[in-house]
Amino acid sequence: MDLHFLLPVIVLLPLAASLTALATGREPRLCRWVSLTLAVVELALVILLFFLNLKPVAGPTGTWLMAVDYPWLPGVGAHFSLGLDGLSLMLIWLTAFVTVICILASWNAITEKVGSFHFFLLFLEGILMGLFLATDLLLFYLVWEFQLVPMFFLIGIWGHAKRLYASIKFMLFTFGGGLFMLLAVVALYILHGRQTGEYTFSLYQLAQTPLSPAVQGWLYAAFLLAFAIKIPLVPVHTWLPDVHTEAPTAGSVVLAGLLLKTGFYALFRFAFPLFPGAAGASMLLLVVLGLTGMFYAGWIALAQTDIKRLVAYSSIGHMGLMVVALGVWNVMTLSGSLLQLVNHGLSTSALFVMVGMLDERLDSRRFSDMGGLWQKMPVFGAFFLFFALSSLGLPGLNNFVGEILILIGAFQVRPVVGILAFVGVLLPVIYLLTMVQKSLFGEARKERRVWDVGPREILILVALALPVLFIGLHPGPILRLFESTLGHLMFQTPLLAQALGG
Amino acid sequence: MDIILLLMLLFPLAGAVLNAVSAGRLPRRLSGNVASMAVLGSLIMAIAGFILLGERTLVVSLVDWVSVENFSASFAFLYNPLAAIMALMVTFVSFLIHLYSVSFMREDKDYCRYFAYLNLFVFSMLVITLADNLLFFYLGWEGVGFCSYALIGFWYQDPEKAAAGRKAFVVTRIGDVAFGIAIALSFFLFGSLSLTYIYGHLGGLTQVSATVLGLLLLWGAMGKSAQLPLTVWLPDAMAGPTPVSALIHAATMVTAGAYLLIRLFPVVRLSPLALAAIAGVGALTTMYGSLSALGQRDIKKVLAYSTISQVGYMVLAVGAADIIGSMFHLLSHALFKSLLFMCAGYVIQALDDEHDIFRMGNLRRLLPHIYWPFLIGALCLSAFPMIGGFFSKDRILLATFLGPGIIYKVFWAMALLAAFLTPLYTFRMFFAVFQERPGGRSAEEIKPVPPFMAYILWPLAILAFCDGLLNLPFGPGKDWLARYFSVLAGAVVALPAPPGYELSMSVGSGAVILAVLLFTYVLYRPPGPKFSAPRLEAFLFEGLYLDKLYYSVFVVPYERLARFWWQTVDEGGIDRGLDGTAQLFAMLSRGLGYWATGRLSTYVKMLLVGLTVFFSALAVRWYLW
Amino acid sequence: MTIFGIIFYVLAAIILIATVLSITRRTVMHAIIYVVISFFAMAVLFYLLGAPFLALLEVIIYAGAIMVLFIFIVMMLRVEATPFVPGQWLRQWFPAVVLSLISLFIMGILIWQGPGRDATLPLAMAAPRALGQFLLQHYWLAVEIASLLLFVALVGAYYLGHKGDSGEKS
Amino acid sequence: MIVPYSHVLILASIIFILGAACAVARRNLIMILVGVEIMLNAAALVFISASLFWQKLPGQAFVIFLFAVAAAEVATGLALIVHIQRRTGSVISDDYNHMKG
Repeated sequence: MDLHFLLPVIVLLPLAASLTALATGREPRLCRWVSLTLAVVELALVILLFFLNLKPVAGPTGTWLMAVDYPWLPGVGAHFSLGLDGLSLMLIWLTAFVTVICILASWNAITEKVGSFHFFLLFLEGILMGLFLATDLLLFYLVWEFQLVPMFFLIGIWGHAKRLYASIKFMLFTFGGGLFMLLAVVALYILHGRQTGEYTFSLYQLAQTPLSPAVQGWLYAAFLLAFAIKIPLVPVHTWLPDVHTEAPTAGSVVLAGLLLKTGFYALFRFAFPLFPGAAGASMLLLVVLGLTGMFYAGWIALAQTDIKRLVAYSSIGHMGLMVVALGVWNVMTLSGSLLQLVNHGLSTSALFVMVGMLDERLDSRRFSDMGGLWQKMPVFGAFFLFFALSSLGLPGLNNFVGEILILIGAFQVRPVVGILAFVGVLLPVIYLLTMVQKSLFGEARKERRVWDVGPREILILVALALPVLFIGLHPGPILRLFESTLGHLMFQTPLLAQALGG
Repeated sequence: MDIILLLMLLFPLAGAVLNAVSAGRLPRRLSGNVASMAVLGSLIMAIAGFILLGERTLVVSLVDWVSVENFSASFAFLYNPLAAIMALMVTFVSFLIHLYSVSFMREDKDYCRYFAYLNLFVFSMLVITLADNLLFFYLGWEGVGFCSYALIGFWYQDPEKAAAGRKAFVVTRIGDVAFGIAIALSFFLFGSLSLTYIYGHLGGLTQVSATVLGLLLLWGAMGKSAQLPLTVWLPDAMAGPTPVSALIHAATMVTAGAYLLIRLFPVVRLSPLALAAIAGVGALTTMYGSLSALGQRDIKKVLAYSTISQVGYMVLAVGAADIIGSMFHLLSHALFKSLLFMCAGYVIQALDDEHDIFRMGNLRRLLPHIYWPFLIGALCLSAFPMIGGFFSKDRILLATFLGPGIIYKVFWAMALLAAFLTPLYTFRMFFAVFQERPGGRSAEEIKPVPPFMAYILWPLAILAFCDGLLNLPFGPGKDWLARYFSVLAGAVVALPAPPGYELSMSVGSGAVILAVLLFTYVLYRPPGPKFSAPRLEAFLFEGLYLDKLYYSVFVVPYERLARFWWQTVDEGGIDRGLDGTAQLFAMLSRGLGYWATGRLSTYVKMLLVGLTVFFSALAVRWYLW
Repeated sequence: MTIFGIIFYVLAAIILIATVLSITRRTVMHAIIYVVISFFAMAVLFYLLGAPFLALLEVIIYAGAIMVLFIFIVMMLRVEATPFVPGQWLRQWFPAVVLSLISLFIMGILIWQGPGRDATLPLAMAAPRALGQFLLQHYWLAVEIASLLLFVALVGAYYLGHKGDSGEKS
Repeated sequence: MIVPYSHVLILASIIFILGAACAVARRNLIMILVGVEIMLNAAALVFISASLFWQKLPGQAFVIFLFAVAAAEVATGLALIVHIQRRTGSVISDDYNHMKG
């Protein structure tokens, strides 16, 4: 049976769902239920892909588990082409999953403009699905910039006090980076067209363009800038804490769980295969930036007084480790970092969801307003501790598997980097335990009435906890999924293998 | 056999999960019983395994855990005599402590959480005990670390107790960094993390690699075993419930460091330098612990520092290449120290949470149930001749004395001094607590404590008392433990001492210990201490100011720098800089905005200018190009 | 030079003179009258260049409808003559003249160097019928769009005028 | 035979430039609109002469559209002028600068 139509369906279903949400916006209850149902259907579709037992097949757009390719703008040679491999599969699963979580988490928190809220959320889901599946550079650029629009509104409309500043900062930073990428995309398109006479945006074909080192360097730098802002790498990270602090819960969850992943994903999926020489030359830079981010953000996180800012800085630190893994470049670190993409998406989403729950109860995210919460909300406390432990890399939980693969892998190739990274993963222990202590432990405050998590919230938390445990204890199936991706990337792009393999 | 090992692990895990998911709704009696029965199940499995195993070595691989390319870590067990004995000890002590806990926590509301953590701890400890794969080992290693964190901070309402838990986790984690690096290095050197594989492929190991690996393992062991310089967390860890201190911070987790070194002894022994470093750390810690214990007033802290000191002996023994002695001492220490802690817990509850030994007294009369178990424990700890820790400590001292080079003699002297200090601080505490003296407690001040809590100590007390039977240096059961362990690589059944050495040393140290006991009695006999040296006492009380030193050298600068990075560098520097770039563009746009006068005439003029430029461009393109 | 050539140059002179006069008048009404004259001459020129139908339209629409509309507005608004202020006059005209001369110069170059510089125009006439047929055969859609445009303009003009009325009253 | 093609073009460009100069130099909105009309006429002249030169009808067809556009433009433009005059009482372009951002 030919199931390739599933890919466009997966991209288009959320877009259709978003319109439905908009249409039912006048009836908030209906709108929530409809959105939730459609998001769950989308999740089910994605999960279905796991059970199809797909095998890599070579096609005109490269080797994918599943691919479609429709002409889109014939005039410029752009195609609507999607390709699925292990990495995309995990990431679209994460996207669908996190969207469901977001809808559930905003069930009571969002009371105004419910229709538009779900519209933007589901629209963003569709855009991200496209982003993680696109194999055409123009399509990719389009969704890359388009993801900002719903995010901008999610922050700008449903955010906290300084939301306007935050949303504009977010827009300026990420859009600014994106423009450089557009320049590079166009330049690459023209260069390829001049050399081969065939004007195309296909990733597969563009990756075979021979480029002089200088040109490659410039184009790669433009890509790297765009992606580094999104990841975010120190020193272009400062938008993230501000944006997280002002964003609504769902916004933070999507931002940390999915949007940050797009930067890393794009670096891995596009920048490296397109400019292997320059990427190979940038390895040291990536390692240094990643390590700096780990230590710098991990250190700063300790001093935070706002719990959401702390989690935001922890994201920067975690992404730093993944970039280190990319810079070290061997199969172990890469598998680890790809797994970390998913892990970080789960753990940090969970932490942001829980911070959102606290915000609903306390109307504050400052540590000075917390303390002793375990006494009044023990179930919440247990889950909070659980996800904090997952985030700090306790063995048996998801983050550990990714981290240890990166660390051991890094040590095999560059022992110094490995040792530094080992020291670096100590920092999350310090600040996350401090976070747990400042919020949950201590004497309970009398003046506030807080209540423990309800059934809906427990559902969210259990749904997040199960994959955390699963990946922690049995990561095998997922790591096997990545094998095809890594094989594809490292050995099917001869230029990349040449530049990096030796 | 697989199923036995699997069940041994799964019982406590199931107990933990059951207690955890009940979210506190399990009835009190059921919760405690489930937890205890789970550990009892493990104990039965451990006994069954011990009997079935004999002197064989079994490797059982269950299922792959993490596997990428040629890296692979699986849930695999290495069940050999060492693991069998350790598992026996862990499950036995844990079982008794679980039973004790049911009574001890009889009034606490959070019993479910308590038993969930406790069962999880037993699971993790058994993972450490049995694991064949270093990564699996690490899972247990971090698991016990987490349980220790959670249980130290169990009474989280008190911020200081919660902070003590955090401190314990962070400090031990500093050690774990080195252990992690050691795991990475092992994979680099051997291409596998399986202990059995490593044992079999030691041939190509260079001296330098072995030394580095040994030192990393030592550093890792330091964290868990509270060896110098990472001792500081253990005294604070006494914030936890007393059964926890008995189980985690006396019998099992703190000895995991020594167990790690014993487990990896085949690697460590290849490097004399690493061995000497291990021995040095052990000897110094032994001294440090005994000295600090002398100055304590808190009954649990006396025991904590004593634990530091005793674990120092185990590490010293590994350094002296005598893993049998180390293991022997580990076992006896587990018995008598958990006994002492549980006695202390009884006393503390009876006196309504009083910790200060100098505000106790008269308890021999008031708490007769606990007097004898406590005395047995104290005698064992003091290495009273022929009972308890006497034989194991003697063996360690002898092994150290026989070590190569003058440096081991120095270590020996330090360990000997510590051995003589042990009865001093033990009985200083004992007399203060139990002897009749003015200002002591009276019968009205005693709260009722279930006598069960004292009865349950007797099995431990008897075993601790007779512990020497395991490895008597003479008689019918001579060197039983040593012979049982003889299959282990690097195990020396009988120390190569010249004849007479052993005997004379035992007699000598036994005599000195008796003398010290007498001296202690004279010194601390009622009505109280015969001398006081406040400054010395303060120095010892603060644990040689090590904790304060770390606080001001590491903790304070770390926190200050965190604020500095954040406020000055990140927000003041980088963010301001990036905002400045944005402002530059804003200025540029204002400059252009000067021309946007809003006047129609300006715009029309601009149109004409544009037209002119357009035509010019056209002309240039056509005729000049 | 044929008679047609002479007629062309005469018409050109009339157009230029009328236009120059019109754009320099300070009284708007005068300016519009001159423009009308220029448009009449232009209509004749169109006829000369073989577009009788367009010449007719020029007279009807431009000189007739549009310029009359201008006159209406000028009368309605009672626009006064622009006062002469030397400084302002200079500031307005100086850039205009300079830019115009530059543009003209460049356009001159373009025309001079362009193809068909010396080719003379043939004498021919496009029958209005042919033009109509051609228009509706090839450009019927554009014609419809143009009509739509006119309609929109009508609505827009009505709306603006109406809105202004009510805005003033309220 | 009438005149060289270039002469017509020169004439058209002069008219065009005169219109442009009018639009630029005058400050009266009505006169600016008149300038635009003159420019449109110049364009129409170019179309017609080109149509004659190439002997092709589309040039003339375009002039018709040009007229339509001019008519529409004048209608809305004048309506706007009326509107503005009512609101501000002036038809001098520099008297208001609401378009400043």
